[in-house]
Amino acid sequence: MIVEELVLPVLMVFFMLAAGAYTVAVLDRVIAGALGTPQTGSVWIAPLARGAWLMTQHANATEAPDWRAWRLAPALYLSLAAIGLAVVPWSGSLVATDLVTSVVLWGSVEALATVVIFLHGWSANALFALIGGYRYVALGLSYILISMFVLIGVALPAESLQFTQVVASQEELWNVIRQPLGLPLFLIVGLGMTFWGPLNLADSADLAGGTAAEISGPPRLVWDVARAAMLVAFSGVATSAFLGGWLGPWLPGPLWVAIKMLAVLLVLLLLGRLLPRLAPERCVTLMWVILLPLSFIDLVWAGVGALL
Amino acid sequence: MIESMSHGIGVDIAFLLLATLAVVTAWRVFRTDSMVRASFFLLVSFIAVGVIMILLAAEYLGVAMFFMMAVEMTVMALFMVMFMMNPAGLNPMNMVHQERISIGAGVVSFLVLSVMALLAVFPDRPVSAGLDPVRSLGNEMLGDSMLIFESAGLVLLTTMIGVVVLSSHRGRYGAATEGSLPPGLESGGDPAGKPEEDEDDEDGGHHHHHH
Amino acid sequence: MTLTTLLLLAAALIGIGIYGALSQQSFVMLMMGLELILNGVMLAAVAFWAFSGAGAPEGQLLTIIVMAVMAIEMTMGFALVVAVFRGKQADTTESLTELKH
Amino acid sequence: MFPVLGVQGDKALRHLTLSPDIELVDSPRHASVLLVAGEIPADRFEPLRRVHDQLPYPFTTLWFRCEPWPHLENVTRIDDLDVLPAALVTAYHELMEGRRESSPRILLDKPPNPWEGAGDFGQGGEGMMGGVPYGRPMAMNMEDDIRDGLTLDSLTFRLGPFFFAFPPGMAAEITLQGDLVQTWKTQRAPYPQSLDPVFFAARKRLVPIAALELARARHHLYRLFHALHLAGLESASLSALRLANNLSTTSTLDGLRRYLSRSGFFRLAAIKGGELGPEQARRIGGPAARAAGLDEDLRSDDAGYRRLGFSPVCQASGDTRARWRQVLAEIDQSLQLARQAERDDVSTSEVDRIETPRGPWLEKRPEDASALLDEILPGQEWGDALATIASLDVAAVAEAPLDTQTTGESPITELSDDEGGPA
Repeated sequence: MIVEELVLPVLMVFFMLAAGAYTVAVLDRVIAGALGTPQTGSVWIAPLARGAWLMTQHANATEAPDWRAWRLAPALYLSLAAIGLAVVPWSGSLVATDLVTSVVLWGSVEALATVVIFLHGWSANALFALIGGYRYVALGLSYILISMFVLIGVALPAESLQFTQVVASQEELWNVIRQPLGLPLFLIVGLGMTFWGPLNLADSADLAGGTAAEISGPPRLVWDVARAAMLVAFSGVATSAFLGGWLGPWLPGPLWVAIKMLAVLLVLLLLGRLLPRLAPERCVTLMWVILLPLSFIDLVWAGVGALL
Repeated sequence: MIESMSHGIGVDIAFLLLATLAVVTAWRVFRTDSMVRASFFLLVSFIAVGVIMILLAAEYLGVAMFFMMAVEMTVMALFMVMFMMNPAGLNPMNMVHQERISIGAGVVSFLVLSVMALLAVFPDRPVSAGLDPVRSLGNEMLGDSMLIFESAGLVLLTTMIGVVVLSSHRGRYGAATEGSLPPGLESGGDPAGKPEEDEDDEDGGHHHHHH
Repeated sequence: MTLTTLLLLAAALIGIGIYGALSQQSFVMLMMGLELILNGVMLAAVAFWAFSGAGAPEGQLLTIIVMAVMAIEMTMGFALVVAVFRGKQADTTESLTELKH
Repeated sequence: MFPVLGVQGDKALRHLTLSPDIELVDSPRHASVLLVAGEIPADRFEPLRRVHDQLPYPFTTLWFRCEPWPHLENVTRIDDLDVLPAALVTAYHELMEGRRESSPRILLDKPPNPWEGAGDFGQGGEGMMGGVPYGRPMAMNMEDDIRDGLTLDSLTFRLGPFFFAFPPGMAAEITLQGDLVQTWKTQRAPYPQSLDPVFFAARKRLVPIAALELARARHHLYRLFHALHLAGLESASLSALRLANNLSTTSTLDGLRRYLSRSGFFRLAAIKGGELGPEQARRIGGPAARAAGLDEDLRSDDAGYRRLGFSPVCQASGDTRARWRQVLAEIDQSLQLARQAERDDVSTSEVDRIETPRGPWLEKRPEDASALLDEILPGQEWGDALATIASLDVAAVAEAPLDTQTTGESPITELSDDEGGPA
């Protein structure tokens, strides 16, 4: 019993973490290469070589950092990504944790991510890292709100806060069609909370790497892996909430989930490479003035749909 | 108080660990030099309590605790960085008053409450196995207790409006602090932490608090 | 994990919270004490709900209301801190000796 | 897969950007090899030492056209740009395989100011807040705030001269409130930049307009490359660089321009603000002045240009966005002029009135205008401020042209770094 309830889900989550992070690294390299970044070597080997390089490098020190928080933050972010991956259902029964409130649990992963990212930036006791942390806090709240409204929208037709139920409720019609505003809004939130591409304001180039500006060696490896894994977890949640999860003809359910997750990842990574980084101030305005009201509309739409 | 909920030894171990974590981090909140660290210690305490709630089958409340407190404590930490002179705890500091009385009050309240917990007899009516706590909570909130729930919502809305008014830079008749002269910490002194007047290199002209 | 142990834990949290709320000079730290008291209250409420209330939904509702109260307490607290800081550049209780400025 | 933190002549930087084996990074913490490219003036040794010590172990340094410090053992000096990428790769491999010792730290690892536990609670000073931890001011810097009236969390720091987003050699002392620049003091002017030799030739004799205009377009494209890297548009910045390297009279800007407008560079990216008044614009001159609506271009006085029907293009608003529109327009115009001039074989007709890409060169070369940043940056968000710096060509023009062969006074520049404390 303990094997079934504890060991198997944990193994499953570890496998998803490793495979997911590797997939993101490979995909991102392929996209960058296609868009003209000069590269040598195989895209399959390169992420591993980079990992090996970071493992050889020493973790550095800054002046008087908050050591515990600084070293813990990447690991915490990784565990948040693991929690996110754990709630993604691969089929009606194949899911690491089938908590009845898994939708809310994902919401709290997003909220706790804000804490961890701020902690990562703040604890380095360095300038750019701190500004990166500040920036994420300013934006994180709006991401959480938008994501909450959008996810309540998908919970309504399912009459449940459980992802397996949410997927099951899409048997007739996927939520991406039933609630057309939901997925685009949720994808923007995804870019935001993994601070990827155009919404990479916490670890941005103008801050020489932001919260990650001062880390090297193994902590940097963990941080990079955690960011990639969070992107995978996010795409898993998007798949379950909007793209019908394991539902699909011919192929077995888990394969459908993998295909849909890959599609979501591809869209996110492409957006990340094609768009310029948003100005933080404009980003806050966009979130609160445009996207948040849109998520209200989405919720009302979902509510009316659930009543009819 | 007989164990009637079916849980194994694993749950008890988990509870013990979480309880220790909750109390230790709660204590560290007031014993750390860094105020940012203090707010995150408080967050850990809340999360431990949230997990205990999940162990008690209150799945919605436990998870709600995570995200509510995560957001609250982030804001808290941010305010710490904004208002405190020593958010990072690089200096030791000790900003307490009436400490003896406070310790006394804390200990006394703990003792009184513990005695009540130990001596009072509470009915033993555990949650029945068939109950779906999330569904029952939802039906309650939007059923019999809707008035209470909606009132809470209304109060929250009122709070939001009040808070925006209170913290806004500009009042109806101009800047909130226009024309007022803040008193010093001691009578006649400068307000806390104001820079020395003779610092010429500051971009002068804006010291409306002073003149 | 029995009702008694849960209530003892709640009592410990409330005790620490009372100490904090009474002893801290800084407004924000003081609020942390209040939050900790409410933390203990919520835990006690859920414990009663689980062991003595036969799963009556009002028990959970009470916890939700306490959470709302916490949110209100914190937002009002911070708004007042901001307002006071604007007026007096003060962030500790000692620097407020009168109610107007 | 090669992280390199380069300190370098911008020529070397651009060369390495296109090398597939080398990854340039923006923070010294992310690098394994420190490249010092170009001569470093003695007054920048101290910051360089700090950058050197910020690289995580194991790391090594490579000196490109610059004399290594004698007390560093086992350092390599490279003078040939073509062998530089290979040398970097070799150094990295030797380092990773343990065949090369890591460089030692140069500075002592101790806080600049030991903190003494004075005061009632060991808080370091008088009263509750007298302490100065590690010689840094407490986060209680009560300067008046320019945004929300809460005079709270301002943060004062020095940045440069090796920060990647600054013009090479520039250093500044900045006060930030959150993300907002509150004060800006440029402490060190950027190194004078070297222009293409053709502009110097044009001061001595009449030169073909085609060559002059291609050099001008190339100069602007190089600046666009830096700005796009900063804006996070990596692939666009690379295509700007490739366009610049292969520039000929048949090149067009259409592809890049289309990509920029589609990706939303002008609408989404942090390029708001940075307006120059007419007086400020005149102090910088060149495209920045024309972007502010000043109709001044020495090329209008040149008979050769008049034959080609030249008239200056201008923008009205004078902000960062207008400057980039102006730069794009001028690149287009230069390519157009180069095409016409090549076909008709037109040469310049003036030697003492040359419009360089940096600004007008009458009696004197365009001079350093970095002090101007102190006036325009306060009030901007950090991202906008860096974009404004990238859009302004403030460095003076050096007295020698961009050297092609010798080690002489090459453009000294570098990439990277914040000044954190010694690691």
